[in-house]
Amino acid sequence: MKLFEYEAKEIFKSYGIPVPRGVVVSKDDNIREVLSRENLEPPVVVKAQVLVGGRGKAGGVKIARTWSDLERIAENMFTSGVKGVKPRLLLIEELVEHDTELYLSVVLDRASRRPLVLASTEGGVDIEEIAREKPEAIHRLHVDPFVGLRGYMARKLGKQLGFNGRLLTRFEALTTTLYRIFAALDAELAEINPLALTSDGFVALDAKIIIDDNALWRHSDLASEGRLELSGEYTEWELYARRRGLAFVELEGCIGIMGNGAGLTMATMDLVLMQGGKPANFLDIGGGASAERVKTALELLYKYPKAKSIFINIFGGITRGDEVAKGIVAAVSELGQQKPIVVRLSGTRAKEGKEILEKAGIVAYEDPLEAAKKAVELAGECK
Amino acid sequence: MKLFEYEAKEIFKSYGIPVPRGVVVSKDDNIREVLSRENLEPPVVVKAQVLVGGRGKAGGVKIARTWSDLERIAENMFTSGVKGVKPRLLLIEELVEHDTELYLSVVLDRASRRPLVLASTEGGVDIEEIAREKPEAIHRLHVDPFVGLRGYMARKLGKQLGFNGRLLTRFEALTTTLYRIFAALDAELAEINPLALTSDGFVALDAKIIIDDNALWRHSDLASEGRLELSGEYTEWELYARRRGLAFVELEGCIGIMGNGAGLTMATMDLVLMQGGKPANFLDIGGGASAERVKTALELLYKYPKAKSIFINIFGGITRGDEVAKGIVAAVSELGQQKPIVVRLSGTRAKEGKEILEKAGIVAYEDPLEAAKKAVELAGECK
Amino acid sequence: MAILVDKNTRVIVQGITGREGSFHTKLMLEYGTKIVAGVTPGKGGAEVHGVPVYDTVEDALAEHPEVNTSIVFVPARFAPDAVYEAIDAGIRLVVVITEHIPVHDTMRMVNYARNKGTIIVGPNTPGVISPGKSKVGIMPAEAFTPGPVAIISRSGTLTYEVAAQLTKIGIGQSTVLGVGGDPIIGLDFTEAMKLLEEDNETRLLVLIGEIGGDMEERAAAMIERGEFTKPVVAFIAGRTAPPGKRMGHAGAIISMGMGDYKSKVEALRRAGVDVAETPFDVAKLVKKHLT
Amino acid sequence: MAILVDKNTRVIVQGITGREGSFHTKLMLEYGTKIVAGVTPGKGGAEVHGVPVYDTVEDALAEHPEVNTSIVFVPARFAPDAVYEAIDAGIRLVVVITEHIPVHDTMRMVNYARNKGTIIVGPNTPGVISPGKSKVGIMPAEAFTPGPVAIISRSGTLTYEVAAQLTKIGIGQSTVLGVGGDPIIGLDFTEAMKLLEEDNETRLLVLIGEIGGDMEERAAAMIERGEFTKPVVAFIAGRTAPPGKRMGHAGAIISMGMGDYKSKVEALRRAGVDVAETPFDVAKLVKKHLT
Repeated sequence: MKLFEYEAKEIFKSYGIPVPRGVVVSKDDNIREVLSRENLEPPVVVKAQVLVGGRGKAGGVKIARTWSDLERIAENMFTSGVKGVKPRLLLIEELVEHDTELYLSVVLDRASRRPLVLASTEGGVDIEEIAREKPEAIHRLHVDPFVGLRGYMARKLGKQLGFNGRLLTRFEALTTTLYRIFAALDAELAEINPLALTSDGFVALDAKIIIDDNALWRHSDLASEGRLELSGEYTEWELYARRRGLAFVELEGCIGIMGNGAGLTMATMDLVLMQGGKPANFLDIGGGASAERVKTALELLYKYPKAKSIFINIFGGITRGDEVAKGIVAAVSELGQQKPIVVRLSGTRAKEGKEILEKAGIVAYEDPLEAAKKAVELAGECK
Repeated sequence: MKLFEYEAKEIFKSYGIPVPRGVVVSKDDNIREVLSRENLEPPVVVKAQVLVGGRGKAGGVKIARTWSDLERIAENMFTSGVKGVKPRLLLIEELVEHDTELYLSVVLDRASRRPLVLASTEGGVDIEEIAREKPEAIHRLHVDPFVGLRGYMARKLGKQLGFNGRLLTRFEALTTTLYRIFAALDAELAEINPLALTSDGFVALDAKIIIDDNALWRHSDLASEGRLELSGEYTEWELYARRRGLAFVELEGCIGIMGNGAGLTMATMDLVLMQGGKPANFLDIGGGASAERVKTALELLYKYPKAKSIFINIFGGITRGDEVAKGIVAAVSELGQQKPIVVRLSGTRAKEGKEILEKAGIVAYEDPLEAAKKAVELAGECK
Repeated sequence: MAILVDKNTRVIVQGITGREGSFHTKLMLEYGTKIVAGVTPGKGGAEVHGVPVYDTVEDALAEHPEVNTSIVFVPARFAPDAVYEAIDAGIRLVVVITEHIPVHDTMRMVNYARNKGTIIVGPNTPGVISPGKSKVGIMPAEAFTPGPVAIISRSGTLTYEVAAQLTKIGIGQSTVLGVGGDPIIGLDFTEAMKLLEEDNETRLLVLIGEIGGDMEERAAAMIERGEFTKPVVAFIAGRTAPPGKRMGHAGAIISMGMGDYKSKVEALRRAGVDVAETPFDVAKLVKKHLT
Repeated sequence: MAILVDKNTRVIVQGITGREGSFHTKLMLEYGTKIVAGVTPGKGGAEVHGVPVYDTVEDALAEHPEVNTSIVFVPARFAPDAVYEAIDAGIRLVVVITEHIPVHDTMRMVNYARNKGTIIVGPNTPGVISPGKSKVGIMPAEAFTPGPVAIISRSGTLTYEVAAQLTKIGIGQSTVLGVGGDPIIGLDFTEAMKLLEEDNETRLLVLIGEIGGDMEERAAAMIERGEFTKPVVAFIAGRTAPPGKRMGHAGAIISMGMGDYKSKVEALRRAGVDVAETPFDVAKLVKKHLT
C-alpha cells in the first residue's frame, strides 16, 4: 500500500525528519484561511495528493507565486486531476531554498535478502534514470535486519557522498531515522527524493512510503477503510475486482484473460500477444478455485467493457477442471454467452470438465496456442 | 527506576495483558464516587502505591468487604503509610477469584548475558523463597536478544508448567507480551507475581517493572520530574544526596563513610564492621572528584544525623589526594570540625594531601585498619 | 540422486490439523512421502491420516529423531514462528507453503536460517518433488515422472504445465522445485543451481522465471561465469505485463528499473540459454537438447 | 606473556577528542602504550597529543592496519555504535571505559561481539594493563610493576589498592584486568581465568569480587572443577551492604536471592581459595602463597 505524500511526511515529521512547512486542503476549504492559520503565504508549492507515477510531469506539482495564482492552480488540480485521477487533497508547502538535491532510500534487496540503503548526490530525478545513466553515483549499504542500521555505517555512506563535520552527523541521524521508519512500518520502500540540502541542513521535499500489503494487519492505523478508492492507485475495474477478492490488472487490449496462477496467467497474456492479439487484463483466479469463484470472475469479464472475447486458460493442479467448467456453465446459463468464450482446459479433471462444457455448448481446447488464436480471432481488431 | 504497581498495570493493559479492573484514588478523592463511576464496589482489594519491599506483610494490601470497611482502610493507609512511607495513591481493584497463583518474569541474566524468562507454578510468594525451597519448580528460558522470544519457546515453557490446549496458547501470548514489554521499556525486570489462573484465563494480580536508570532518557514519558520523591524507594537523606549527584545509601550504624569507588567504599564499610563499628552509610564520591565535590560530600555527612564520626578512605588513582584534602579543609574551615573526622589517604598525591590536612589540624592515616579503628573509637557506642 | 528431497526424506508437517495441511498430508502420503509426524500447538495427541500430532517440534523430534525436513502450512501470522521452531530444532530443510507472510518477517527468518545452516524453500511455494522418491509440496503428482530434467520455477501452475508436457513426451524429472513467488525467498535460482550442478541425476535444467527482481539475471551471470555447466532451457512469464503493477503475487512487479522481460531474456540468451517463446515450447526445446 | 594486552598491542582511541579520551591518551602514551590513531566522527584530520584522528574506524585502519585493540571513551548514548564499528572492523579486543550505557544495549553488543569473535572488556571498566608492556585503560600507572600475579576485579579503586600493596612489597603483576562494574559485561571472571590458566607468566591470581550477580560463584565452580589450577587469593567487597540497594555502581546489588557476601565467600573457600578479610590483607596472603 502506497502512502500519500502528506501521510508519509507526517510520519517523517513524527520521527524527526525535517519536511517543508505545509498544509493539506480539500476542495471545500477556504485555501487563504487555511494557509493564513499556519502563517503560510505564496510563493508556495501545490502538490496533488494522488499516487499515479510521473505526477510532476503530468502537472500534479505547481508553484504558485500569488494568492490568485494559488486559487487558480488549486481549482484546476481538483477539477482536471492528474492523469485522470482527481485528488481529494492538495498539499501546499512553503518553497524551500536549497543548493543540492539528493536521493536517499531504504528498500528490500532481493538478492541479499536484506534491507539496502541507497543514496546519491544526483537526486530529483527517477532513481531508475540515475541507475541507467550514472550507476556509479548510487552508493549502497546492506543492513543486517537483526542488528539494524548502525550510526557508523550511515556515516560511512555520508562520507561517500562527500559530507563532513556537522553535516555528516546530520546525515547519520537522517539515514538511521529513515531506516527506523522502514523497519517499524514494514515498508517495502521508504524514499526521500528529492532530499534538499539547504543552509540549515537536510529537508525532505518529497516522501514515499510503500507498506507491505501482507503486513497491513500490524498497521491498522494507516490502512483505513475506503482509502484504496481514494488513492488513484487502482482503476475502477481493479477496485471492483479487489472488492470481490480477485487479482485483476487492467490492460490496454481487447482480449479478456482468465488463468489460474500468476505465472500461467501472465504466460497466457504473452501467448495472446504472440498470436497478434492484445490482452485486455490480467485475472488470476488463484489455486484451487471453486465453481462460485470462477463464475464471479467470468461475470467480471462480462461486465468489463474492454474485453471483446474471453480466453480462459486453466491447468488443473490443485484447481480442478470440473469445478472450473461448472463455474463457467453456471455463469453462461444464468447470463447467457454475452461474449465469445474460448476455454483451454488441461491437467486434473480436464476430461470431466470438457464434458461439462461441451454439454453446455462451449468448446474446450487442449492446445493453448490454438485456443489463443481462436480468442484473438473472435475479438476482432482492438481499437 | 521502579514503576508503581498501577503504572506497570497500565502498561500491561495497553499491551493486552489482563489485569483486574481497578481505579487509582488519592487522598482528596471521594472514593465511593470514583469507584461507582467505574462500576466497582466492595469487596475490593486496597493496595498502597509505595515501592517498599514486603508491602503485603507490612499492611499495604488489604481487602475491604463493605463501603465503610473501604473508607476506613483507605484513610488508615493514607495516614499511617507502609513502613513509614505514605502513599500518594491507592489502587483499588475488584477481587479476582482464582484457583492457582503462578510466577512469571523476564530478567537480565548476567551469566549468559541474555534475557531470561522465569516461570513457576509456585507463585504468590517471593521468588527468592521458591528458589531456595524448591528450585526445581522454577523453569528457565534464555532468549537471543536479537531474535526475541519466539512463540514456540513460550509454548515449550508453558508445557513445562503443565498447560495444554487453549491455556497453552494464552500462556504463549502472555509470555511473549511480557517479553515485548521488557525489551521495549529497557527493563531490568518485568514480573507478574502472583499471576492468577482463573476460569477465564490469566490475570496479573501484581505487576513489577524496573527500568534501567541508564536508559531513562529513552523513556522520558515514564521518568517524570519529582517522581523519585514520591516513590518511597529512597530515604530522605538518599534523595538529598541524589539531588547533589552523590551515590549515597543510608545504613543503620553510626560511623559516616566516604570513599572513592564503590568497591573501596564497600570495603571501607566492611573494615569498620571488623573493628567492631557499624557504618552509618555508603557514600562514594566517584573517580576524579574535585575539591568542591569532596566538600559537598563532607557537608552531607555533617548534616546526616546518624553519623557520629566520619571516616574518609581515599586511594588516589584518577582521584588526587591533594584535591580531596583541599575539599576537606574547605568544609572544615567553613563549617568547623562538627564531627570527628578520620582520613586515610594513599596513592596519587597522598603526600601533598596529608601536608594540606596536617596544616589544618586534621590527622591523616596511611594504614586503613588503624584509621578504621580510630573512627570506631571516636563514634562511641551506636544506638 | 536428486536434490533437497529423496528416499531418505523424513517429514514433519507443521500445521497438519488445518484444512490445507491435512488435505496435502493425505496426498503426500499417497505419493509415498515418508511423513512421520505432524505439529499443531495445542493439538498434541491427535492423529491426522494416521500421522501422530505433537504440540511442538521438539516433542515430535523426541519421538521421531529421523526427521530431516519440515513442510509448513501454518497461517501467515504464525508461520514465521513455526519456521524458527523448525530451524532451532536443527531441521535441515524447511518448505514454507504459506502465502502472505509479511516480507520483513520473511527477511529475518531467511537470514536466521542462513546463520543456522537451514535451507528454506519458499515462502509461497508449491514445494519440491523428486518424482518417484518424495514429494514435499502441493503439486499434482500426475504431472511428474522420474528422469533427467530438473525444473526450478517461480510459478506453480507453469511448472505443472511444463512438467506435464515433459512427462507426456516421455521425459522425466530429477527434482522440480518451486522457489516461491514472494520478493524475498529462502533458496533462490543460483543457490538451487549450485546443488543441481553437483547432482549426477540431472542432465538438463529448465528455468521458469517471471518479471520482477533480478534472480534470472543472476542465474544468467552464474552460467556465464561457467559455474553452471549443464544445458539450460528457460521461459520468462510477463512479456506483456506493464511496469509498476503487481501481477497476482507479490514477487512479480517491475520496479526500480529492474526485472523487465527484455533484461531477463537478453541476459539468459547472452549466457547461451535457450529461451522458449511460450511455456508450451519448453518440452520441445528440452527434447532437442537431450537427443 | 601476559593476557589481552602486551608489547604487540596497537591501539586506537575511540572518542579521542573528548576530555577523558584526550587526557588518558596522554597518560597511556606516557606509559608507552602504542596508540597509533584516534577516531571521532566529524573530527577527521585533527591531531591529539600527536595521534592522528580519523572520522571512522575504517579510515583509521586503512592507514594503520596493525591496529588490534580499541579503547572507547565515547559518551554512553553513542558508545554502542562505536563498539559495533570496532567489532565490524575486525578489531580483536575492545576496552569500553564508558559508564552508564543502557544495559539492553550492552547485552546486545556483547552478544554481537561474541558471534564475531571480538573480546569486549567492560563497559564501566578501568581497563587492562600488563605492567611494563602496555596499558589500555585509565588506571594510575604508579601502582603497577611487572611480575607474576594476575589481578581480575570488578572494582577500580580496590584494584589499585591491591596492586599498590603488592608493588610495595616487591611483587609485580602479569596482567591486571578490570572486568567492569555493570551487571552485563563482556569478558567475565571465568573467561579471563581461562586465558590466565594458559598464561605462563602468571603464577597466582588475585580475584577481587563484589556482592551482586554470580560471577564469583561461577569462578569458584570453575576452580572446583579443576579448570583453573593456579593458586587464588580473593577479596569480596560488600559484606555489610544491605540487600536490594544499589551500592554506587550498577553491578553491586543483592537481588533475587543471589550474590550476597556469604554465598560468594563460602563458594570460594569451598574451592580452596584463600579469601582475605580486608583488601589490605591480600598482599600478605599472596606473599605467603608465592614463597
